[in-house]
Amino acid sequence: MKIVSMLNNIISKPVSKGFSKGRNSSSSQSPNRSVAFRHVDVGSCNACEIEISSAFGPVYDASRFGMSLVASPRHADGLLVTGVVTQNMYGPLMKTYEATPKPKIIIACGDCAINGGIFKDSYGVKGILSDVLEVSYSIPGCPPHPQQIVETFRNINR
Amino acid sequence: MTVFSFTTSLLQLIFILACAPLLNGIMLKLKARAERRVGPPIFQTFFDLAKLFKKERLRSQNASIFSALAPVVLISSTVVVIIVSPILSTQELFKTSGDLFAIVFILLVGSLMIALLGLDPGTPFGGLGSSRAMTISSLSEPALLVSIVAISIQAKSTNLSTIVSANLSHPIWLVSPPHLLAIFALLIVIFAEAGRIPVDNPATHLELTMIYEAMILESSGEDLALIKLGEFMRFTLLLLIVANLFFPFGIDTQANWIQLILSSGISLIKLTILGSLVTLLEVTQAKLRLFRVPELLAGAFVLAVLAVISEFVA
Amino acid sequence: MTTNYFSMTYLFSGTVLVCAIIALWRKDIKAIIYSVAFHGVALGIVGFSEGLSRHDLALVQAGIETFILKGIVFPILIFRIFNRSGGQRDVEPLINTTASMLYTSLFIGIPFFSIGRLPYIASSPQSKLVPIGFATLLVGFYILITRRRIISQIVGLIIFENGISLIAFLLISGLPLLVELGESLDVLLVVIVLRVLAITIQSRIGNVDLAEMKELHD
Amino acid sequence: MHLLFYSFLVGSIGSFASLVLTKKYRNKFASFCVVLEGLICSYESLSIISSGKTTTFNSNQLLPFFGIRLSLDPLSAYFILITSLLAIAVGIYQLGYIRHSTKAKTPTFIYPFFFTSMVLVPISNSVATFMASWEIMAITSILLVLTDHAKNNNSGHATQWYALMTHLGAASIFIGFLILSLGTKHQQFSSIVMSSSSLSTIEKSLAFFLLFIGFASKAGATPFHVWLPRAHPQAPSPVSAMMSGAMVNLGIYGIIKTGMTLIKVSEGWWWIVVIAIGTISAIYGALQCVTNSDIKKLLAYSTIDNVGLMIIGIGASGLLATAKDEKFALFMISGVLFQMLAHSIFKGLLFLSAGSIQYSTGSLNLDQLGGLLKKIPLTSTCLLIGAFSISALPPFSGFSSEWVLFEGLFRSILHLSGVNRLAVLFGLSGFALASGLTATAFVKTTGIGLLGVARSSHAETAKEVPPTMLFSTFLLALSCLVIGIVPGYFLKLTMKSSQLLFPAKKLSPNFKYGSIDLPNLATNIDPLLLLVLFTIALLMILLLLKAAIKRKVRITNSWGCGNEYSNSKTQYTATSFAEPLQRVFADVIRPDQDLVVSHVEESRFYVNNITYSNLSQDSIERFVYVPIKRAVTTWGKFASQMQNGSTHRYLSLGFIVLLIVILVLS
Repeated sequence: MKIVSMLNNIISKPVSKGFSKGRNSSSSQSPNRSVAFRHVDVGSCNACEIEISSAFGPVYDASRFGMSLVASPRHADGLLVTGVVTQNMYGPLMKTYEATPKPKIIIACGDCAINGGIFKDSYGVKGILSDVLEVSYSIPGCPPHPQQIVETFRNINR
Repeated sequence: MTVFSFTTSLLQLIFILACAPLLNGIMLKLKARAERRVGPPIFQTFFDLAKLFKKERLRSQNASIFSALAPVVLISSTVVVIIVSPILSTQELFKTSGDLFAIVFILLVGSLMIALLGLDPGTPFGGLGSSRAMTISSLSEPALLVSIVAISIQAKSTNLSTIVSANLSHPIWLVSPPHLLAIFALLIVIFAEAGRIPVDNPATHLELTMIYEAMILESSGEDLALIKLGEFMRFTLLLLIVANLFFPFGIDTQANWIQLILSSGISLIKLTILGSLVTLLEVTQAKLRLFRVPELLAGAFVLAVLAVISEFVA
Repeated sequence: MTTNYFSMTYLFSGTVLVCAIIALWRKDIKAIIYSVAFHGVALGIVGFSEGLSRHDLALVQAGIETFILKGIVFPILIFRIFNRSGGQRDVEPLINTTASMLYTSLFIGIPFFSIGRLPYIASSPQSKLVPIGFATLLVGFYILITRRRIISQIVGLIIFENGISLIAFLLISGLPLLVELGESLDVLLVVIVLRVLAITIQSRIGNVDLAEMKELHD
Repeated sequence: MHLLFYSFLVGSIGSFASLVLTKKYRNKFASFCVVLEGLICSYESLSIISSGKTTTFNSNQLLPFFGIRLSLDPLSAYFILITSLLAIAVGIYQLGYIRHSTKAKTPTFIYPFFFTSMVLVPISNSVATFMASWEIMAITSILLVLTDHAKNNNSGHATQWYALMTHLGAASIFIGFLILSLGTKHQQFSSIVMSSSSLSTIEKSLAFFLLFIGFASKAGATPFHVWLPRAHPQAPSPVSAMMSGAMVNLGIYGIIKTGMTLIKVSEGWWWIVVIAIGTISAIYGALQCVTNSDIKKLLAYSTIDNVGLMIIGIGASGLLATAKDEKFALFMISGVLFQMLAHSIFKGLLFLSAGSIQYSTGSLNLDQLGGLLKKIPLTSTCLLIGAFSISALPPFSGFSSEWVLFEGLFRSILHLSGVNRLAVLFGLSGFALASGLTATAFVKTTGIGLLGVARSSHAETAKEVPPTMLFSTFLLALSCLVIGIVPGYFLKLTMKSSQLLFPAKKLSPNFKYGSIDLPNLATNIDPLLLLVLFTIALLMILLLLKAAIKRKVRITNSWGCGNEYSNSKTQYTATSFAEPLQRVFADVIRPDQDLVVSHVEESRFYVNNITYSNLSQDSIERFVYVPIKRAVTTWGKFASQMQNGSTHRYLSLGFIVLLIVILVLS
């Protein structure tokens, strides 16, 4: 029974939504077909995480553009950082940054990572991401929409 | 060593080099479609590998020469096996060394190197991975060797080329229960050795459930690319060997150039079919708990023993 | 032509044994029931092909009957018991599966080398497959010994009985129809009785575990 | 033959000289003498093997009543060759080792005699001579195990076990020989062979099993192995190397000699029992090898494992011989001898490397080592080569020898029938499991011991060992490689030596460039070719990478998942590495595990400390030998109660005995 429904899945149309908007026209370099991220949660409320996992789910399926999340920063091209940088996660974040091979892309995902959001200036907060690392891309939103996340991925250039 | 056999070996090497990432891409695509995703393009693995070759290489301060050596040894041991085993043609390069036992142990060189690589940087997860990988590899050994015996009995030889040619001339052997049982046992062992789903999940991101991935957490850049490429090549090679044992038709036996070209096409088809079957299995099955893997391998062992025993019945 | 029938018999006799082993191997009860169903189907095909090759109508009939009864009816009945009893989906063997498989590999070879020595077995090619039947019987017996739940016990009984039928198909060109029918009905009766019993016990004490039934003894 | 006597003379000179010479020259001279003795012995044995002749020596003078009967044939010459090759390496090694380990004269004095007795055992040609040299070997080895007893408390205990087991074994051998001699009215081996047909089947079976048990206990086969993992690790490393590499072989020699020449075993089930014991030893040895974390203990268990493989091979060969398939019986037994050669060399190498590690770090516990490949690269490389050989990785020696064993077993399965075939099939399964477990065990040994970070200050401050020790281990490592690359030449040697057992059949090997290619085998291996292919592939890839990529490697910290506290303590240890296998085989190993969690006083939710202990003992020892020992102790206590010194009690005992005697007589 399982196999039959699975075969049916293979034949039928995928549920993924198409992106009518193409690649950002400003990019003159060759398209980036493969990019892998290590996701670092430095103090997020987990809303961003839910959106990220749905960005890799059947509907938004970021993997069709060659994006992937990997288990080790050694395998990654950059860090996908969510949340505001807390005191406790500052060290691990820097270690992860150090462990990532160059060239590195740092993406601040969600309002907390960009400007601290509602946690700004709390007692356990060290600062925002741009205080400690050089941010290459930002995905605004609290939480950001999966479509935005996928779009940011697609606009990454080398 | 003739011009033909030399070309064959070279062609086999190129064929596997080209097909290994492609097979992985096809399997990923199929898996995505089974989940009703669009999935990555089938050439995605090529893009990933090409990118990794361009990246910076990092190495741990604790690492010894193994970290540099292991990926290269993995690939070269695989290359040796590809050269000496009959994949597209049963014409052997040097009339020697296509022995199944030898093939198993040459491949073991690569596995041991990766296991040592896991222990090299002195991190907890690397050790975890190599401990688990070695456990599974040592438990799968009995099933592996006994099924090799079962496969070799009818041809009265452990030489892979001889077995394939003998099977081609006696097609009725292919559907005899011992042969099927042995192939089934061999497939289970290959799943275990290649870290596919009932044993290990290659797509996992959680360190605690990792087996194979945990050993290579520390590798980056071209090291990682080489290891991944080597792993795809080994998987493709093993699948092709099984395909040739199970369904040898199409392989060249007469040193015929046209047949050789045809053979590569047929092999690609065989590979795609087997790869799809593996994917279907991976999508429908859940990963086993680590301590239920011995049950699986013990089952494979019983099937292999049964294959050897029933070989002498009829 | 005879060789084709023989290789078919050989293949499906092998399937009978392998399905028995899979029933011992798997822990998921659904998978076990499926494998028993395949087991019955393969047994039916063996009888069918043997009957065709020997032009024995009774054997063909027995094959078809086995196919329907053991391949379809029994599994459905067991499924119904399973659905009624609810509860666990996994069996809990008394001996862990890995060890069981190793023991199986030890005892499964014995019939192959001892049965061949028996003098009264004719030297027809089919009789060489008789050890497969004996091995199936042993596996069935082993399941009977090592399983706790009633469903697995029924499975063991069916496998045991199928081993006997397989030997009968191969050796003496099948039992006379009446005997075969009677035997099958026997098992059917056992299944029904057990089913009723299982449901009754289930409703009384809420579990179908043989080990826990010891308490009923008092 | 006479050359051997000269070599004994050289050895004795060395040993007595060590008593009189000053400390400065003692070791050098003694080691020189041992090396010379080894060289002479190996020359003589090689010439005997190549000529294929048998020489004998008889003298009625040396031993009272029975005289000395010696006979040097190719088979015994092969054993002498292995022993002396190893003795040469160990002799060189001792130059550096003894200086550090002990100042005593005893080991230097005894060691040549130990070597001489090991040469004497295979050339003995009568029961009396054999038992005499066997006992000399036992006693000298016991004394050598005791060398370090002043520093080490365990060594006395180990020696007790060893002495007990070795003498029980000798007693069993002696009774077996007695049955043979009484049945045939001869005590010379060659005469026993002639008239062995006069023995009844019961006599034969009894003699065979008594002799088998005795020799198997010397070889370390389970369940007669308990002394081996105690005695071998306790001895100084050179002695362990000799014991594991050479002395164990003589047990195998005894089994071959008894089963294939003295009593021509014609009943299949004897060999099935042999295969069963071999299989159990192989699996059990390998399992214990995986779970132990003391390097020398682990090596001792792997000796049991390898002995098991050889015994499986002997059993299969015996079955083939009883099935009148002598061609493959010859192939199988030469496979066993080949495995023995490979095992002696790599086990010698591993024990000597372990000795070097102990020398430079002071510890043999894997959980205290780590990172040695960077600290002592040369010794570590030798250990690595030994580990690769024992894991049967091509192109090292273990691969070639295990290939021959596997082919032999495969042929046995093809050519045997009935229960015999089933027995060999299980032998082969045991062989496979053991080889897999061995690979795991040696990944553990090298991965935990040599890679990673040092786990203690011992390993932190390791220094490379003196050049003589290094030279000796390098010699052995090189031999591993050579035997692995050109196995054909060595297989030819073993075939020539074992030709004696099956004189009727001759294999016509075609060993071009050292590859193994037999016409009846329908397959072949050529490790040299594989190595060449591998090297070409490796160099091509390296060149390609070098040409294509021109970036430097950046050295950073290890990636510990961002953990800030990662240090040498967070690494995997040998115990944790073996934990999954230990859990899978818990029914066999039966480890003692204990987890104690203590809480802080204020709240039970805060853990104060967690103590986890994991002790894996030899379960056969625990469940077989300890009850026996307890029973014996109880008896001993009972006896000592009887002996309370009271004269009256003794007199009354005498009275009772007298009464019983009279009763019986009447």
